[in-house]
Amino acid sequence: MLQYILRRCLISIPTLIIISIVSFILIQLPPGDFVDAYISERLIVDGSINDVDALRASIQAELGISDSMIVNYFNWISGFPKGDFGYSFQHQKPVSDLIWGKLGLTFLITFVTLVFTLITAFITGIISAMKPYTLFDYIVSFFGFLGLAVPNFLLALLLMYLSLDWFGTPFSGLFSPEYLNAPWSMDKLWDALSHIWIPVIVVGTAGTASQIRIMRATMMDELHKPYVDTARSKGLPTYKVILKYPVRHAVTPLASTIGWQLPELVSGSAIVAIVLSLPTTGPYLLQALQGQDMYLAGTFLMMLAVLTIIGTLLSDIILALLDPRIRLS
Amino acid sequence: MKRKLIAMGLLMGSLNTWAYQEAPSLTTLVNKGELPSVDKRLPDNPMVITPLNEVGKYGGIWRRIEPNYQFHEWSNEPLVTLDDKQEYVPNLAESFELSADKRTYRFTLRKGMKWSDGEPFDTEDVDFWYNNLELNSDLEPSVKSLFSSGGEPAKLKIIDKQTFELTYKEANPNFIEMHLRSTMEFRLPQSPKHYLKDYLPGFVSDSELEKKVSDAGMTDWRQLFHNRWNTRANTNPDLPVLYTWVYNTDPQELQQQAIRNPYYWKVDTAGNQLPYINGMSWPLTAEPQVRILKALAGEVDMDRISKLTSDFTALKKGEKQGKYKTRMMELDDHANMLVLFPNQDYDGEDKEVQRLMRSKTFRQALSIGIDRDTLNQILGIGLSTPAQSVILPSSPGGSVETSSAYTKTDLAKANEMLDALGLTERDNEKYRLGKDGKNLTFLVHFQAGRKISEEGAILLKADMDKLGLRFIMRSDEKSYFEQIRRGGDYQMVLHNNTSGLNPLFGANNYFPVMSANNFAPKQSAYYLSSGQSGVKLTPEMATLAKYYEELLNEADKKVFAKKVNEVMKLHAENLWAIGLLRYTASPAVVSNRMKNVPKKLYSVYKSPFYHNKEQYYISE
Amino acid sequence: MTSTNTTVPDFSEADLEKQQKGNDIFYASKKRLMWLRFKQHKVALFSAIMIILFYFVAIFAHFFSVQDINKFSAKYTYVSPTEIHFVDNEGDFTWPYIKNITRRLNMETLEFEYTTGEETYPIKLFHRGYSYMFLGLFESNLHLIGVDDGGVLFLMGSDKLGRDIFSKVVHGARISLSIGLIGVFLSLIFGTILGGISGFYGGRTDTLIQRVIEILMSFPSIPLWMALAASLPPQWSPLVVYFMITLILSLIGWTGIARVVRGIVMRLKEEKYTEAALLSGASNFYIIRKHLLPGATSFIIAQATLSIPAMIIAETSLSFLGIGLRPPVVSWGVLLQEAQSVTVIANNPWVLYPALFVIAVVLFFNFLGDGLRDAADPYMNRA
Amino acid sequence: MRKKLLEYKNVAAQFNTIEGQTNTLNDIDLTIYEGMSLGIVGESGCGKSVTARLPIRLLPEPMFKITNGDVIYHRDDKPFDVLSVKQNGKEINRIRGKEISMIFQEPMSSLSPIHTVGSQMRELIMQHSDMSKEQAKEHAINMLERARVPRAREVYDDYTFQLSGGMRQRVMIAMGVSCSPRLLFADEPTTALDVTIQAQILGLIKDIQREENMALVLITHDLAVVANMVDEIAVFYLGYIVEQGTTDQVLKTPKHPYTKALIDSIPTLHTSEALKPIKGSIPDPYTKITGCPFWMRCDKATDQCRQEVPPFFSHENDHKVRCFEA
Amino acid sequence: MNDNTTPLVEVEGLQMHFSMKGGAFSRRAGVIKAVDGVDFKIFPNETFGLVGESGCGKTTVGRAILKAMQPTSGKVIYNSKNGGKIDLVPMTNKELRPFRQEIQMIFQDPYSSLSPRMTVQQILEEPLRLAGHADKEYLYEQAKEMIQQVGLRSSHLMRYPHAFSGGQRQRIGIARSLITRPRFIVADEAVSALDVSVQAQILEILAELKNKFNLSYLFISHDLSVVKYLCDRVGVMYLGRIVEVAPTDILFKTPLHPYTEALMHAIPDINERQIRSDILAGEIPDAANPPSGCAFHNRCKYAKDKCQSETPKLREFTDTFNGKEIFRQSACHFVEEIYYK
Repeated sequence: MLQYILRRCLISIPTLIIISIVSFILIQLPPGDFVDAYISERLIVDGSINDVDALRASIQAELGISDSMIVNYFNWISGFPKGDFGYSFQHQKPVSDLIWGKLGLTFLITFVTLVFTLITAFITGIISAMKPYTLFDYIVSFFGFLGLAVPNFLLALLLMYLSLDWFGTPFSGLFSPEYLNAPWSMDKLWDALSHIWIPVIVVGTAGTASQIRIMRATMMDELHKPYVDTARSKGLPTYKVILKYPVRHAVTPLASTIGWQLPELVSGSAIVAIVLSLPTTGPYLLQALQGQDMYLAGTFLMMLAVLTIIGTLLSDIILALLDPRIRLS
Repeated sequence: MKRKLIAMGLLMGSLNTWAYQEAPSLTTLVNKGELPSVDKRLPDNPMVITPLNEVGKYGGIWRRIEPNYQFHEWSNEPLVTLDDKQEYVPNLAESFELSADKRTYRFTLRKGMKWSDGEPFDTEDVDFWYNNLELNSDLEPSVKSLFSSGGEPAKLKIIDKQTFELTYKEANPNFIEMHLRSTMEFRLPQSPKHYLKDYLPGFVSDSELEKKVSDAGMTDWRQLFHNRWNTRANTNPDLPVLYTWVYNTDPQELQQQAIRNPYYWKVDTAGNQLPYINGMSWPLTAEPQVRILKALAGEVDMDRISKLTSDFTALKKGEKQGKYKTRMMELDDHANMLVLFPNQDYDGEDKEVQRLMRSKTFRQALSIGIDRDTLNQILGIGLSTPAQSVILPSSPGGSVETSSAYTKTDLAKANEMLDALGLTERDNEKYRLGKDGKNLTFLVHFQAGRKISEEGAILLKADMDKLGLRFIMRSDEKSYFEQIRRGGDYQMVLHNNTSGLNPLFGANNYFPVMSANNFAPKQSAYYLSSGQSGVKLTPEMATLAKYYEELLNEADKKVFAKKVNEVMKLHAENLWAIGLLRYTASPAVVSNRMKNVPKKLYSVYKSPFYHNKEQYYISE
Repeated sequence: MTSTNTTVPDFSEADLEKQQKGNDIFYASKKRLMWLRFKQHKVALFSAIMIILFYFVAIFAHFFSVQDINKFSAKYTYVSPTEIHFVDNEGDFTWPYIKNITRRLNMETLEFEYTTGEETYPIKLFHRGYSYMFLGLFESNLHLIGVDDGGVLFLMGSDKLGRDIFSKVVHGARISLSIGLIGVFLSLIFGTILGGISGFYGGRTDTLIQRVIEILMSFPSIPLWMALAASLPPQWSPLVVYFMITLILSLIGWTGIARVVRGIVMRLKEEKYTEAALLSGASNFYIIRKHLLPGATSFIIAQATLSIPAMIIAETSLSFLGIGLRPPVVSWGVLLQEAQSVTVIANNPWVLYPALFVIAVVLFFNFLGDGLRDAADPYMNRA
Repeated sequence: MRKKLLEYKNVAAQFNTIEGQTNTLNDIDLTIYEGMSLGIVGESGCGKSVTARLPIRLLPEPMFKITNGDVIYHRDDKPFDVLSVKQNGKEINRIRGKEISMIFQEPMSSLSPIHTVGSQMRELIMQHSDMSKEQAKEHAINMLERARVPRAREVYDDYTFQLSGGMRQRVMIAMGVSCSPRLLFADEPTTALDVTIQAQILGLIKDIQREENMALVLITHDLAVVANMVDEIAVFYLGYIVEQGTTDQVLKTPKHPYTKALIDSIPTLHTSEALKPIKGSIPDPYTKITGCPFWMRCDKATDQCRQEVPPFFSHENDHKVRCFEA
Repeated sequence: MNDNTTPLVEVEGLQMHFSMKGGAFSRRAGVIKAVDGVDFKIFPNETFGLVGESGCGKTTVGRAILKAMQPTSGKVIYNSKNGGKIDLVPMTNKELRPFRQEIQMIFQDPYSSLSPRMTVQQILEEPLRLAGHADKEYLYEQAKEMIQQVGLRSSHLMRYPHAFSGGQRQRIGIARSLITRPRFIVADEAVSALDVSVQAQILEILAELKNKFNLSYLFISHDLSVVKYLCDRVGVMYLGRIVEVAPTDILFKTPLHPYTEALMHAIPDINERQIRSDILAGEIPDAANPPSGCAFHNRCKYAKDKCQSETPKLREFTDTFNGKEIFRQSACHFVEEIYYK
């Protein structure tokens, strides 16, 4: 098992390198760079600057970047083993000082959403499959599809407006004012969890629908598997039969969705975070991309990809734990 | 009765026998011995502010919503400021004098003034700021226009601890107003020598500095220095300043805040050390929609909420629930929110486009072909004014005639003028063909995401369709839009005019002398680089440039106004820039608990700030 | 009773066939079977009809729109949906008509308020309104409905520039629906080719392609889109940007299709009839053309149908973030971007109508795809 | 007098699916006595598996519908109508596994691959007894050993996919008899196995039946298998029992044309007669057939055969045949 | 050109090894010798049966001869119609194409072997089209004739496979394999998936067509009784090797290998009432890890020490049967001791 995990990690390394290259090229694609944008702004404020080249050279020297994308890339990537992800031009800080908090919150939202969608899908999927083509089943699938159909950002916007209408305060942010700048503690975590439901609902809707469908479909399949008949023929009560066999089997495909669900959730939380002003990676990434803050944007992209790779890894490990065939064969 | 006494006391203030009062929170600190007494903190001659309505009460936090990066802008303390009547009022400097040749400014600082950490502020700081920072080519490769004239930087002369002189090569009567309006450029109030010298080569050893840089996870000493100096954003809560409130949060915190400067150097007429309000807080980021929602929920005490006039209605409707009043905040300096700039320097393939754009008749025809009333109704909900791209009529040299020239829609006349230019033939889509018989297309760039431009572009295109002119409206990402403007090869841009009060502030709007000029970018480059690059000035542009030089050195206000008027007349007749609409005000909210707030609110940007924000107070 | 001759007659068959008569399922082709099965899925059938209707309206957008979307009117900014009257002043039912409206600015709230006048305008079918080029072929001014000059018909209200939102929705459908189609078409091409190669050849090729898919899938799509969209050369015209956005969407979208195709190809390759053809001397190309592709088509179509709504949502999301399409291009995403303001939701909620269309289309596509997927393999229960 | 254990009384049942209705069982009249061994023989779709699943209600109701008849289980001499109770209710569960147990065709899919052998055996034992977990384990291992599973203690903790097909079927058998049922249904227990393993498994089933003195119903399509295994044989065709009698009666003196044809069409190792295939094929299950189910393939069919279903005549020594001719 | 004494197909030293990759969690790797040196000959108009339990490699042999798999080593010499003797093993797919119509296959699964998307006519015409025939009339005539040959009617040509029962589908499969008039057919478990009554029908058809079209079959089956009915000669395989080859009649009368003997005893018979479960103990060993020496020694009741250490060779024996002299082969060390006592 340990060997398997190690090997999976090793396989991820070339993937990560390619991801880092792709991320870097992507953020470098737009014409111009941060220096250009900065100079433009300086020129608007003070139109009398005539030696633009000198200004550019000076800023480049300060930021430690060169015209060559390759040089910049190697400067950036060589710092990774040391935990140095380069320098954020916009924030005038090392990238490593900036990202962890946001990634942590992104992870929190993603994780809670994942748990939420899995639990919802698990329960409703079982009931739907046990009572297919009933009112409950239809309602579940209708709301599931609806969740799939309503764009996340719209839902976020509406919920934000409605929360003002209903509770007199708009939903935004993840914390109550008293915890905003407080250091992390159990109370703050609890506070965050009590605020997290809107983003979780918004991000979770789309994923839940497809997961319910997966759970329901596999449950329906599994319900007709011969081993369920075997279990029934033993005289076990229905709930024992269902929980021990079809449910246990249907959990595996559900767990395997974690792998591809994660990137979706991270995406979803990005766009929702932008609408809801959540202090997660989404808005910062957008800002960094638009401001061509290349090391920051690149590191964010990279870290999100790493997050999803870790997710896939975890999902594989969970699968192996759930299914002895993977574990032992 | 009591107020009278206070007023009498004020007269004796200069005698230094006054006993000042301070905020209760500071008294606690004083009693604990952590802070010197208020008398020792204030300068010998603190600036006395007359509260707008009444003497206020200490306490409270001013909840704001403006984005973080503007902290420096709305906190800045100029040397001298202007009051409502545009008269000079001392500020950092107790007094100033301009020499007869208009070249030398002599400022006298207040004696005994201190930075927010208690260290004294005097000409040593000024010297450091000017010679070691502003003129440091490592930090600023070219000298800011604020500090240069005739191509040379002004010279700083320190007279004594409180007095210094700034001498320009040529007459430069506008420094005061310029430094008022270029708040981002005037950084003396955040340049304490005793703090910043630790991060500057020459003051510390290279090895020591190198260690500091690498400890901070950076690679270049300038990264660290700019970080310490809060150059591009609030990155350093430790930087001593001369501001009313001192930024004191970690820059990554979600809720940002600033607390009172215990050494703030202003008092009210009752001898209370200002400010009344304990501090400010604002979110690190706030999406436009969140700003409105927060305002509606009464979670903003006072701030501009939106740039869109149309958001007024929603805010107005929520006044009762949110316990605030909706006000219009004026952007007094902004002349025109929409200006169409035909590029006089366009030298691309389409010579017909070039010919037409250089034709005064064509530009006039365009101008009277635009339905500004409709624009006003839609973009400014009828509150704006159709106007050419000239300074406000109320400003020195401004006039209604210049402002309203060629703004009345006359389609028949416009068509007549276009026909006269030879644009008589039309294609099968009813668009005019060029005189050469070829398709005629004008490409107009505008900045993506700028709502006014996006909506204006649609409306403008419809107007041009009516004239039979094929306009292609191209929305460009901000940075690329700037690049296009700098390149100078575009046909037209749709943008704004940022100078409504004085043509010298934002001279690019009127004179081909600076970068970011939209109607003659290449000639501007030529002027700016003294002929090194760009295109030689045409006679009419040369005339404008000459006016610019004269105005720079003109100290006589009347002559100044007369010359400005002549320039504006040239613009109104030639329409190098075709103005569409004046700026309208932005909706802002003022909480019912905010007191001493003036009736008329100005935007922070390039204007004399919130009026005496230190005398606002909060009363539940 | 021993049958020694080579033909063993199924002589019970004549009798059996009598009973099977009319049961044309025995002669039904695969496609027909799919159709028979699909027909049973009523919701999917309804969705299919609605989707066809949507595309039909989108193609003839000008005919179905009430007003020229390039025509704006200062007199009619943010007009709420026009009230259509069916009862005249005497209280009798009559041909639907509308009343004229006039505007007034409330100086207190700076809000435009509209009051209904007394003039009436009947709603006309096949009305002669603004003129347009019919599919770029000839000029026409025929519209499905309209009212005479003087009256204004805003079925879904008007926007800030006084344009008819209904007409904008109709025009926006062109872009939004075609982005889905073109994007999925491109995804199909990439996905089918790469998935097909991956499944057919297996081995290292398969590993390589799977690796690429894995990498693409481990990027969260929205950040990736943000990066890609931000990297579009800004000098490109809106039309090119539109195609590039589509291309970007499909660059990420193909992975799902590739996986499906790969799975099917691998399965079909193992089918004995494929092997039979191979053992009869069929070339790889023949196998792919005759057995693999036809076998995979129905699954691919079902998968593609399920991918279209994702593309439509993606377009709206990107446009919403301001990194996709931009005004003056009219797409549903752009329309929603105009509706993203709280002020608008509070004061002019009808601007949100385009959202209903997005939701409806996505719902219909999902139901359709579901139905197609179920119908794709009528043999599933038999095997 | 033999004691009745399970009685099918004129049972008729259908499947209602989207494609149509199938008459799965028609007029099934069958009695199983204590300790007897019965072979149910028939080709695919003849209803033999449904018959086995019926007494413990292991059918997908309501898609599966009993239209006529009763199934009576005789417990403590009290007849119990299994059709009268809830499908997965307590009453049925008391019988399932404890009194009537089943061995299924595919040992691969009939055992859950992700649960250990022990886990699947223990739950059955603990369901029907008061044994503790430890006791149940010991009992299960004991049963495995009786099913001649080598290394039973290790196999107890194995997953089923780690076992060979024969071993899995041994586990199934051990599980099936672990509560000492009175009746064991073995539904094609050896179809998926190799001949040599088949012989072992059949031998095992027979041995265990004898040792436990339980009734055995062996369901198979292979006449040769039942020939060696059971006392009585019932031949199914299209949901009907067409012939029933002792093994000798059915195999040596078959009376129904179908039985005869079936015997003739089986290639055997020890005789060298030519094959005589039955003509035609089994009709589609959705086909409605009037008259004798076999008339279409029968050489001797008369008009009567085409119109009437022959009754289930009882001949000498309880040899029952459903044919007008017999 | 061909007479009945020149072999049509000669398999010499055929080997098929699979390298085994370790699974996700195990690093176990090795070589499975699925077929480990198999030799036999098939003569014109002969049915050669290949029997054995699952995993013995019989299907792999069939697929290797058809070149559906590339053998690891060995020769498959085919005496072609026009080209004389050729070795199929080194030939590429393209080179094989001309011979494809001479060698055909009948599959086990009547469901998966017919494309659900083609009508019966299209299915039957496909091999002809691939062989280069394009004339529609001709194709139709051929399809019509062949469908009648297998006992179906020409009206069936218009139907899709899903309209047929398993037996009918198998007939279509047979028709497809015969339409190019092959000389050699590999039938892999061609009747195992069918019901007993249908199985007999198909066996009949196979037997009849063999004579009619002068075919040779390689008939692969696990069912000795079916093999006995159809085949002229039988080869018995165990763990990748042939352990015994003999003409059918004599094989079933007097087997010369303990495994054949055990197999025969294990098959239940209507006429026999004794289950012989004691005949063969234990299970088939893992092919990846076969026993040393004679692979059968651990289940063989006659096994001696030599069997553990030495791998027996396939040896020729001469026997008399019905007065004729017959050649047969067995791979047992102790044939003489056990069977010729």
